Amino acid sequence: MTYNSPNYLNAEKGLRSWFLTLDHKRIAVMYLVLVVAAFALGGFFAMLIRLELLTPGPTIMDAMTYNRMFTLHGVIMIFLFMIPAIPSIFGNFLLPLMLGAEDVAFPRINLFTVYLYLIGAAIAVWGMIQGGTFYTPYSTTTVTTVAPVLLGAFILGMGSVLTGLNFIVTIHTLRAPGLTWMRLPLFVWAMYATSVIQVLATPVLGMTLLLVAVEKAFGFGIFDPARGGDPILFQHLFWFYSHPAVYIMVLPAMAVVSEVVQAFARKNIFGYKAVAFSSLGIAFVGFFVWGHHLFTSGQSTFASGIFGVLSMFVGIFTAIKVFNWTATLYKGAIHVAAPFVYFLGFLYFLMFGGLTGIALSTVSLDVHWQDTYFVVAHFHFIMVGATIMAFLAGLHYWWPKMFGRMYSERWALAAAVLVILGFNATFIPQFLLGNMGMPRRYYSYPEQFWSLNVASTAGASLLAFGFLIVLAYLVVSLVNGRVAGPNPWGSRGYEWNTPSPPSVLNFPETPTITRSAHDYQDALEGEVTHAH
Amino acid sequence: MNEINEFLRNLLFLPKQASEYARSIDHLHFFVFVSSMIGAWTVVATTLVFIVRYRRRRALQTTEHVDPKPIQEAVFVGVPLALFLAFFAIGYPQYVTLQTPPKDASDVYVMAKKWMWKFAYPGGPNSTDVLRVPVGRPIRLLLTSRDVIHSFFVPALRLKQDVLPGRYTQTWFQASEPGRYPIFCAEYCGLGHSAMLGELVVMPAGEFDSWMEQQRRTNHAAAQDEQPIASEDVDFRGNLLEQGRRVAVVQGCFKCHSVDGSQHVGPTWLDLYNRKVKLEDGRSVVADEAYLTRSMMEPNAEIVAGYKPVMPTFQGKLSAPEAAAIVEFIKSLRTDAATPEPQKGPIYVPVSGK
Amino acid sequence: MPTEAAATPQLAHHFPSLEAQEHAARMGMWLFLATEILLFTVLFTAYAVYRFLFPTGFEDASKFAHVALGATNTVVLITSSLTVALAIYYARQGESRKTVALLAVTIAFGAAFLVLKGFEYHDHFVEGQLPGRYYHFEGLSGPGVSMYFTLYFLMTGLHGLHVVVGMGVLTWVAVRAARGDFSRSYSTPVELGGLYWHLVDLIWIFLFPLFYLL
Amino acid sequence: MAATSHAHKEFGPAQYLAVWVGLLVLTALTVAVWKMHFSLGTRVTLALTIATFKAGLVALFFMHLWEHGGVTRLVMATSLLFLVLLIGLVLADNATRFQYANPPYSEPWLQVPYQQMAPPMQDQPPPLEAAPPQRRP
Repeated sequence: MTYNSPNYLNAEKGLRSWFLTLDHKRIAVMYLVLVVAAFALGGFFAMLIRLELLTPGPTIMDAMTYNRMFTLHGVIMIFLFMIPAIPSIFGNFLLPLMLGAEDVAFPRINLFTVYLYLIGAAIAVWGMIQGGTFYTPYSTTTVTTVAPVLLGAFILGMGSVLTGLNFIVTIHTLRAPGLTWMRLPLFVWAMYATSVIQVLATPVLGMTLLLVAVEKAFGFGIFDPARGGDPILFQHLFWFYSHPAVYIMVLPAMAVVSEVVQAFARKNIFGYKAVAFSSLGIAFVGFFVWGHHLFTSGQSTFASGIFGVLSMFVGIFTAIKVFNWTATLYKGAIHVAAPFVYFLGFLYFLMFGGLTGIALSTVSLDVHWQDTYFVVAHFHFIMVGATIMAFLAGLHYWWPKMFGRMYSERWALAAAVLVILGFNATFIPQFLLGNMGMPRRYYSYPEQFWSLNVASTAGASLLAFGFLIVLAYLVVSLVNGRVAGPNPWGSRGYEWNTPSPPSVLNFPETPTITRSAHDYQDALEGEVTHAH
Repeated sequence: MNEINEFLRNLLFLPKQASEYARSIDHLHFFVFVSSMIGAWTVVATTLVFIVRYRRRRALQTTEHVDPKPIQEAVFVGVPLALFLAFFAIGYPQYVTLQTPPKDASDVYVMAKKWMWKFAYPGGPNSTDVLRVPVGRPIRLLLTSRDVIHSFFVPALRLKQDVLPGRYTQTWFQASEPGRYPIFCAEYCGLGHSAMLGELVVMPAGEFDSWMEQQRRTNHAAAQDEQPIASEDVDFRGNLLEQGRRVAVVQGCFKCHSVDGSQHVGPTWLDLYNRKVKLEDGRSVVADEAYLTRSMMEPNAEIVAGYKPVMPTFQGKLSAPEAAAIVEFIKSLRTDAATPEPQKGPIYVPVSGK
Repeated sequence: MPTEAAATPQLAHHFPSLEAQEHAARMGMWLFLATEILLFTVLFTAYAVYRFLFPTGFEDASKFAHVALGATNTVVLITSSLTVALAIYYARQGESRKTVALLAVTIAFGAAFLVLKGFEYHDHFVEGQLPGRYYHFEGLSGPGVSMYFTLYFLMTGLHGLHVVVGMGVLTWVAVRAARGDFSRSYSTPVELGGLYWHLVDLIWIFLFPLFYLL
Repeated sequence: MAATSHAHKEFGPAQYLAVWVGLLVLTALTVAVWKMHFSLGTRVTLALTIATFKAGLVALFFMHLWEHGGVTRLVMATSLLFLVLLIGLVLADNATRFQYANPPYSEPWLQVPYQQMAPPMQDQPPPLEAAPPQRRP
């Protein structure tokens, strides 16, 4: 196939052509820059936290600064990195390419979300310079300013809702002829499930945050125990969003690796329907389990039982995926490149993180672990371990798609190993700290926790170093990387049917889909690859 | 069995088990840990075998189309689900146990505030940051907070309960190993969160009894464990009954209520506690703490048969501790002199065997 | 198809047909309405919890609600829903003048609703029937009473805000209709604006019994 | 409507007017029920049932769910499901909680007034601004 139109990167010049673009690919690139910057910022705060915890007493900052640091780290990483990262970058870039469409359904709304992200980020970060925890009544009685953080989170949530809404409509209405639901790439299925959660859960958080703000500003007493309010109600509402939000962060990761594993094993997924529908299953059942965060809060024994047993079912959907990804390797043709190494990292971390999650929702065990470093380690296994590994897998896999250049494979493999080792060194000690009973958000700690904290900080340095290497060789590759060609991996995902980088309008004419994605059964005429 | 227990406990860095409950929690923990690890490492090993066995041999290699059999997917779902539900089936009854204090447990009130723990024994002493309990007896904790949410956490007991402002939560334990164990606050509560440390001291029962006895006898400053706090109202703490009598005098309760069984404007207080009282509207209630306090706050809601609704409300005139003190005083007014001061201290039912 | 696309300036380049575009827009609007429903869900949950915890407090407090005004407002909103539904109908028939007139009536009903609500708010302010710490009504005290007014003001306030936004949206739609932007083949904005207005009505249908009649 | 590009059956002014009359009747009915002083449970049930019917009329006819169906119905049903879910599970918690973990003075679990639980120590929980549990005469 030949394309006459220029690629999206140099079709137009000048900053204006970027800031006002309606092209989903350019919006994705803008998000890439913003989200990576947010990640660097959040990572910087993480390192400061780890440094502070190097010794039992005060190390480099006072308690107030430490409070700000962990709030900054948490809010930046979740709202500015985890939630937007994969949907806003890869989702934006790839959905239309995978669906055979020219753009997402609402390009203007898409651009609008970028600005919501910027505004929300600015307000939230500014507010968090004096931030605190969200939990009432702490958040409504603390002297520090919480309102800007709440407002910032509200705006970011709005962006998240609009992105999800846009994706759902796109998937429903802009599929190319022949692209039936059962031929959709698994990436699209998982994005669809993610979007459903974003649309249905985020408003609950938005309203809850507004109520806290109203409470703080006017003292209406809706969560205020002194006026008959119920602080546990706040926790219910908070977790009604925040538990599904975990799936907003991890489903896109599953989306990415479902593509990566098929491309690098050159094999169709084992159990397409199981993987596709388990995404929807996670999205649905994920809404029924929020109460497992409240086992020690004063929630009733009865409610804890309901939430406890339902939590066991949500783990099943992840288990199905893990087994099916593993089985996909069977009789494949596996090429161990950097994205595949990250896929393995993802698979293992998701499995161990997920199993510790099941352990945590085992009601009586949670009583010991709730609000300890075990929980911290668990969700970092899911978020850093699974989501960031998948993000890196996707970034390496689609880097040539987005920019037309190859990075240095040797550096990439070295960095991948470093990141995975550093990750383990950081968070395995935190599981043990949790077992010992070290609570979260501790500024200082008794001496029995010292050695494991030192190990964790050492691991974090390794991890940070690994990320810096990744950033360095990727940036370098933009300048002098080898030109990748349209399909360097020999992948049969739909998105590789376009040139790399794609042209402005994606396809010269609406394509007609005649085969499933990642069908490697027969040799195709004219198929070439540069890899391996 | 004990060796395995100790080995796994040390492997997982778990603290000493200070109660039978903690032991049973750990056993579930070990089961979850071992079964999860077997499952996870099986998957890891499988992937590694596949990677070596099915490595790519040439570029653009084609592969066979493999679809799952229904039985395979059923196994993928069934095996983990059975295991997870087993976790729940073991774990939930343990949680129910933790949430349901036994009837014979003795109460200790726990009050959290930024950033300290206060413990109070009914009719007995108070202490700050140090909770003393006897070994082998069930202790129920009733927890409340003065400011924000805290969380009472004793790793050695595998026990944690959030402490809410303006209301009460409960939990209980029965320590089996004498010793000193740290208490942490597990819910972020401000700058001093990580300094909000306490200590649980589990004492042999006899030692505890004599300690309690000594605390009761020695009044005032000595009642305060460790550092006494100047602002403490030692008078009130010293003798609840005396406080109750004094409040009753000041508030003029005796203008209408007698303490010797004689008739007056209102019912006598003698033997009132726990008596079945017939009400004006035909119902009858037991005059427990609830009823007594209600009668002070909403006197006309439940009028005793044969009396007129003339009592004013004491809502706002009596503080919560004053009302509680009056109730304690009423409870002490009993003709069966066997236990003239029933609420002098916690009543412990010794547990046999320990 | 391409010829039809060229003939309709409203069709964006990435949609195959105007019909597909309308379908997408309608679905987007419905998803947005879903987020609105979940936004209010939080408040309905808070209402359910506190009503459950303080049944007598809520019952007593609701006796001070102005049922007559509330019922009138219900009729006003229901009628405005009718007019907006008719506006959509005539927009599809290409009868722009009727559309504009009906939208104007709808907006007027919205304004009437706000005025009546304003009277209610005024009375509650004068009496001191206010949320949380501002509550100083002499005639009624007890647990949960101020919580009733907290929720009353939060929920009707947020609903009132939606009425204002809805009036803005309908004004914009009416202006476009008057300009002649809509025709038999293209009247999506009228329909979407109407959907939003109906949702506002839908929420009020529940607020009315919850605060006035229980 | 043959004139439009819509293939489906559409409603006209007559049907809309009928729906409007139905809504007015139901409004009158709900006010009438309120005046009849049933027990609280009956009133709640009736009022919510009537409101649900009214909402159904608006959603089905004014909002065109009757004609469009498909995805839009699914969206509506899903959001309503989550509404019920959130309210239901939170209420289930409040209803079965350790009674003193609910707000003080809350009913009908008010068996022992809140003060009674006050521990015999000087530091009391913050005083409640929620006024005394007095009923108006």
